[in-house]
Amino acid sequence: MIFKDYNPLEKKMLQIMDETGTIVKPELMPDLTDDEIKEIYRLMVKTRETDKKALMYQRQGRMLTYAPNLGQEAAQVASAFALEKRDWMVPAFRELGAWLTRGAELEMIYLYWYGNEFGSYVPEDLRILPVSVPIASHLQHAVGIAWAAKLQGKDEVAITYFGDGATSQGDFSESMNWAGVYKAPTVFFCQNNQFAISVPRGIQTAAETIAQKAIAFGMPGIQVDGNDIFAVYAATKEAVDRARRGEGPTLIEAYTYRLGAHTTSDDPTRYRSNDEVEEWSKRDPIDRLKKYLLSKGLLTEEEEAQIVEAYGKLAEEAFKYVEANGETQLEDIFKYHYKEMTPQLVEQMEEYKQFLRERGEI
Amino acid sequence: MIFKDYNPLEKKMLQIMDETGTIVKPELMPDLTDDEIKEIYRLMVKTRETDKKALMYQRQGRMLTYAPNLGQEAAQVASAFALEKRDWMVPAFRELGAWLTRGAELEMIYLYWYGNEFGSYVPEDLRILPVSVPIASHLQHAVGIAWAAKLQGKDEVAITYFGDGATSQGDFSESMNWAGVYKAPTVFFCQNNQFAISVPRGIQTAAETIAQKAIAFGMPGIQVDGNDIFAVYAATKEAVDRARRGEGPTLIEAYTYRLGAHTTSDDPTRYRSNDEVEEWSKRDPIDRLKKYLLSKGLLTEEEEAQIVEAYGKLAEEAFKYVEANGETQLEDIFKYHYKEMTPQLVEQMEEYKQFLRERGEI
Amino acid sequence: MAAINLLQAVNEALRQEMKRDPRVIVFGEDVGYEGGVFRATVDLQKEFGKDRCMDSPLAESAIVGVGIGMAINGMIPVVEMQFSGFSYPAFNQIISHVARMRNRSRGRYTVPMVIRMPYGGGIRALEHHSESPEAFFAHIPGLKVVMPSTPYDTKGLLAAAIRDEDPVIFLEPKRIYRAFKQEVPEEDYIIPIGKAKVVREGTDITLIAWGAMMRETLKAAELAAEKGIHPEVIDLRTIAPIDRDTVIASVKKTGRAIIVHEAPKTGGIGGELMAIINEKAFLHLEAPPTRVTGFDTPFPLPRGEQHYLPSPERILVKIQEVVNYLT
Amino acid sequence: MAAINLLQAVNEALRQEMKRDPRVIVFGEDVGYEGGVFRATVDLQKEFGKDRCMDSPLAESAIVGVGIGMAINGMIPVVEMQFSGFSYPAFNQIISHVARMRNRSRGRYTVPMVIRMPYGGGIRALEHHSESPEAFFAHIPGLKVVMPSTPYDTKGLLAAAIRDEDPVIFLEPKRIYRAFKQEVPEEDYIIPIGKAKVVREGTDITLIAWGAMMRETLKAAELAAEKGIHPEVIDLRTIAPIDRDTVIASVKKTGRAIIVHEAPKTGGIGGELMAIINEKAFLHLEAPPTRVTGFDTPFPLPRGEQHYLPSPERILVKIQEVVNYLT
Ligand SMILES: Cc1ncc(C[n+]2csc(CCOP(=O)(O)OP(=O)(O)O)c2C)c(N)n1
Ligand SMILES: Cc1ncc(C[n+]2csc(CCOP(=O)(O)OP(=O)(O)O)c2C)c(N)n1
Ligand SMILES: [Mg+2]
Ligand SMILES: [Mg+2]
Repeated sequence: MIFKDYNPLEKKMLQIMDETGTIVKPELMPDLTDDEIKEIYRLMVKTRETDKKALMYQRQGRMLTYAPNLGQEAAQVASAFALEKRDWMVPAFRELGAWLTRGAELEMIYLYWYGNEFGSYVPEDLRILPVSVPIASHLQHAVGIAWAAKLQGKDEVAITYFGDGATSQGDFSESMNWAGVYKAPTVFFCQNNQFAISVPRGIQTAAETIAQKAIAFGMPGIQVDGNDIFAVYAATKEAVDRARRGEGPTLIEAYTYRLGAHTTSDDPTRYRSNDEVEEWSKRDPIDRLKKYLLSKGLLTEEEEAQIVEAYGKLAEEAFKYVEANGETQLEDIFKYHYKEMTPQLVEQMEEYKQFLRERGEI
Repeated sequence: MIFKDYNPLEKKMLQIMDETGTIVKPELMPDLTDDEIKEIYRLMVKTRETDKKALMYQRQGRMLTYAPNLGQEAAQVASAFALEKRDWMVPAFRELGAWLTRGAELEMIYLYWYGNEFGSYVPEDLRILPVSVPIASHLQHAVGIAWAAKLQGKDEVAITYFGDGATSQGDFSESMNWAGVYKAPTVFFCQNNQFAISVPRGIQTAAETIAQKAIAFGMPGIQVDGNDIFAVYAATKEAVDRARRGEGPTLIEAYTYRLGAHTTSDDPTRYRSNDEVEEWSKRDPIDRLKKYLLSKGLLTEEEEAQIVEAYGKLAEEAFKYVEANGETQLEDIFKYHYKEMTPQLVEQMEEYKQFLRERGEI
Repeated sequence: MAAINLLQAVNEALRQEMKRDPRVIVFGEDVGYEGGVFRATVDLQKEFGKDRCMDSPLAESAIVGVGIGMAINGMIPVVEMQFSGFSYPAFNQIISHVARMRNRSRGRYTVPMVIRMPYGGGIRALEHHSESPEAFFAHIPGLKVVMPSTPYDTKGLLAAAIRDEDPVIFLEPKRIYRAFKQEVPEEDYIIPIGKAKVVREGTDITLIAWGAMMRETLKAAELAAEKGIHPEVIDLRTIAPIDRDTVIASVKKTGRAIIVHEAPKTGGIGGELMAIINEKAFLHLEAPPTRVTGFDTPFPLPRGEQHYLPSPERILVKIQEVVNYLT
Repeated sequence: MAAINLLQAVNEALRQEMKRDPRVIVFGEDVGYEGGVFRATVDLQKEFGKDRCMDSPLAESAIVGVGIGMAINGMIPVVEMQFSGFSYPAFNQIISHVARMRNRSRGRYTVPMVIRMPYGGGIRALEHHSESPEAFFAHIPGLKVVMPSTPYDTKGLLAAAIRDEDPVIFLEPKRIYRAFKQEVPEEDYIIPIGKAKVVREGTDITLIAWGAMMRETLKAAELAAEKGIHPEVIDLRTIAPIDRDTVIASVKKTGRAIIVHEAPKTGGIGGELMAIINEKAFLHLEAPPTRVTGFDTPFPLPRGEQHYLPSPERILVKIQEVVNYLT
């Protein structure tokens, strides 16, 4: 229903809660209990606090490169919240919030950014693919997962996350197109955070919205206020439901902003103004939800402080674990390429171990 | 103007002359003199006759693989006719009509299909790129040519030809998207001939039209009756003019049908019905224009017969030349990879020549 | 046992594996309704339905990329690149994901997928239709690369590839798709990946080839035999990982080696084999290992291709050169 | 003469060539306004304007493909792949068009283009950021492949690449972008493509390396010298076409050779060099040429990368092995 009323060509963007935390479209308010809304809030705070800690560890030289989430918590948490456990998530690399929402352990996530492949060893009961670095390439995998589910009669939907920059890649179009043809139950979730590293959204495409790209592939597309959990959730839920009903894929553009750096290697002051960043800070997705919760009496300032503190502690514990257990074991470099190591790999590993042994290093 | 009135999302297809050769939209009739219309007719007949001969030579085992044009003459000739000499054409592999319209010699074209690289040695005064086989990859080149023209302040437009199948490739979207961003003066001319080898248009995309894909890239798109030279010419001319004025690229979908085989290696009876082919034969683009010309007194049956015969002869002469001159010279295999041959290539060539010399073969 | 050609062997292996395992699914450009431009998948859609064998949109990166997702979600995709020269748009998916998903996820996600592609020249085809890209794939850790040369091997190797839990690039010698027939068991069987085969025993020199070049190489061996030189001929069958044991055992015996391939010389698998021979059998060498290959040029259009492809005669000249080295 | 690092040398060569020739144009992801994620193109947009140095949409196939068109229409595009591991989406454009346009059109259309990319490991980076793909490009006829190892060479080789009328893949050793400075002439100069350089003379063994591995190799040579072994060290500089003369002359002198590269062993350039040495200097060999390389695995994430990269110590052990071969 929403999709019909929010045609991107008419420049309509779905917003349910405005920047003051006021519900401006009560008739579109999704079916979320107060507990669920509170849970979304908690996950957003968890995302923010653990994100902050990761940045801090990185600055201390203890974590490696890291891609911060600041500002995108609503887009990630509220969208992932619309999935069922049996559904699949196919992330890019900036989806801490979505990972946490789906139940991933912080240890694993930190381990990845710490620089150890075991950080991508997703437990069997979680349907999340590893971080995917080559931009837009993973969208194809989401379509394959979704299509395979459909062909096997499994009731599973795949959601895939990507940025505004990703929409310029051939793989974006190929995968959307394929999903359209075969009605693969896929949700294409674009976090338009206005930048691909230093390149502003206007250089990625002449289309006025990213949502309208859906038209090229015969599927619905919608632009939503990416800092409004209700808009994000409502659109994602509708897309997931459509997919589940066999009606095919949807493109969602979550209009948001990356408040932090692209990654810890990046200095955003080089390419954008503080004014712009401040402007967007005022639309902070967590502040907005907090205002809503406060006004509804669902949260107090003290409770907030407690939540923040608890997640800070959690992050510290998790990182402590990672620092204690994060070194790569030599054999692991060789062991996982094939079901069984090839003779070449065995030889290379043995030769290298021999080298280390002779030097007394193992 | 036309683009505004023919929104593909409203399922509007531009037709100016209907199947009986009657002008149904006189107000949109393009500015073509009778002589020019006649010239278009001649080029279409030239295309058909030389296409037929190529097929015949192929069946006799004298020509190699060949990709026939039958049914697509209007789309090709009328679109290429809208270009100026200084403009560029970036073809796929089924553009005999467009090549001839731009003034390419039949000898060169036949030489290509005869299997000799010199068939792609386009004379300096023609701005046509060689046949490009990897589907959709050449669209990127058209954008580069157009953008370079713009950056250098040269008044040149690039048109690129491709099929319905090509629209599924990443390169299609990437190039359209880029052209949109940098307003490269490019005309994307899709001959939707309903098939990509055996795969029908419906499996390429869920979009109802190919024209609407333009929306994803922030440019106008229009669907035209590809068997109506006036519709094709009018839309292409408008697109070329727009590009020239600096207003950016356009996507044109010429709705047509491949009446022949995909290539001479293909047997289309395997995947489509004779009824469908017959249905489309009735919309033959040459017949249609002929009716128009006859009704206007611009052509007689005798004159037509003469034209047909003359082009048949031309084809015979051209092929005679090719058969006499078409063998690849050994050194040419090595000579053109680099400005100067690498020592490796010199050695390989010399070693091979030595081999031939010892056997008395050279 | 029926006599079938190499193309029929492909078709038979696909059919038997689809029957054996419902997870096996076949797709690619034109492979569904039409049964493939070479007819390798003919009748599979009829037999197994549109959900087991289907036409894809024209997009190689998607064919592979979507296949990855399907593999992760429980299926065994056997996809076709219409020609190996059209696999390059899928290169990123192959190198960045097909080959790495298992390692990236430390075994949590695997890609038991087969990417079939007709390869090689000699069929008087248009540009890009005659490529031999095995060296690219062999340099990508995480893949296996298989190139059969006979109907019998094709059937057994393709079945093995489909059952393999790792991704396999399966390069089919299109030039000999229909060149000859061979008795092939009707029941299914496996030829292990990673094992080369000595197809002709000899003592004087080792010839190593694969795929379509086996015929040229075997002919060259015969010509040599007529001249009193007795080559041992190895069909490599698997290009990655290379069966070094078989190669080395033979070279240790003969002391001489020639590698034959269609691909351009520089950076081809010939160099890798020469390196392996150096590393493992240097002291047995009586002459430098060498190679007969395509030139360092793209494959010429048909009016030039006869020059490009290694011929039995070119191989023979090289055999004589190597055998007469320093004598 | 000012002392500059390798990254500054890239920037300086770009600036001087852009000044010299108005046809030179620079683009890629983030190269415009920001000046590149490594700052290789910094200030070029400021100096030459938005029409000479610009940001592209995020699409490598387009960056290369559009570049081809620009080259055909009179410009000299110097494009950047942000990391060599992200060049794979452009693989089809590179192999099918960049490398072939001249040959396809028998010289009518040429692609005088440079594709720059930072390559290699050792920078504690995320997946795909540490690749050494030179072997792929070297196996593509029609390309030249250049890999500099010093600021001085970088400036001269990049200028040569830009002036070259053929396409050049220019792989920059990002690990040493800022590792050291070197006196480099302020005026422009050229170092010819296709010429290797003997950077250390020696008699006992030839070490061949390029790019970032030069430092490890030179250190290994020093360590060896301390032990009384005197390696000759060659900086290959151009990977395609390989300067066989310099390599062969050295090996003929020393009788021994080791090739060092970061890329996976199988199918790497090491094998090709070993093959060349066999074909051209076999009788001079006192031991089999061999190689010290990355493993046949993708580049590990940072907590494992120290194991992967050839180190001076690993090279030294191999030197001793080769020098002591059979003695
Ligand atoms: C194929 C490829 N090219 C380049 C890169 C380098 N890179 C990493 S992130 C990025 C920008 C991505 O922008 P966007 O898709 O908007 O996502 P965001 O970073 O904003 O979340 C680039 C260019 C890459 N990872 N993959
Ligand atoms: C990258 C690539 N993949 C596959 C092919 C094989 N192929 C040649 S033509 C063709 C179909 C093209 O269909 P379309 O774009 O509609 O053009 P048409 O043949 O109808 O003119 C295919 C799949 C190719 N040439 N390039
Ligand atoms: Mg972004
Ligand atoms: Mg078509």
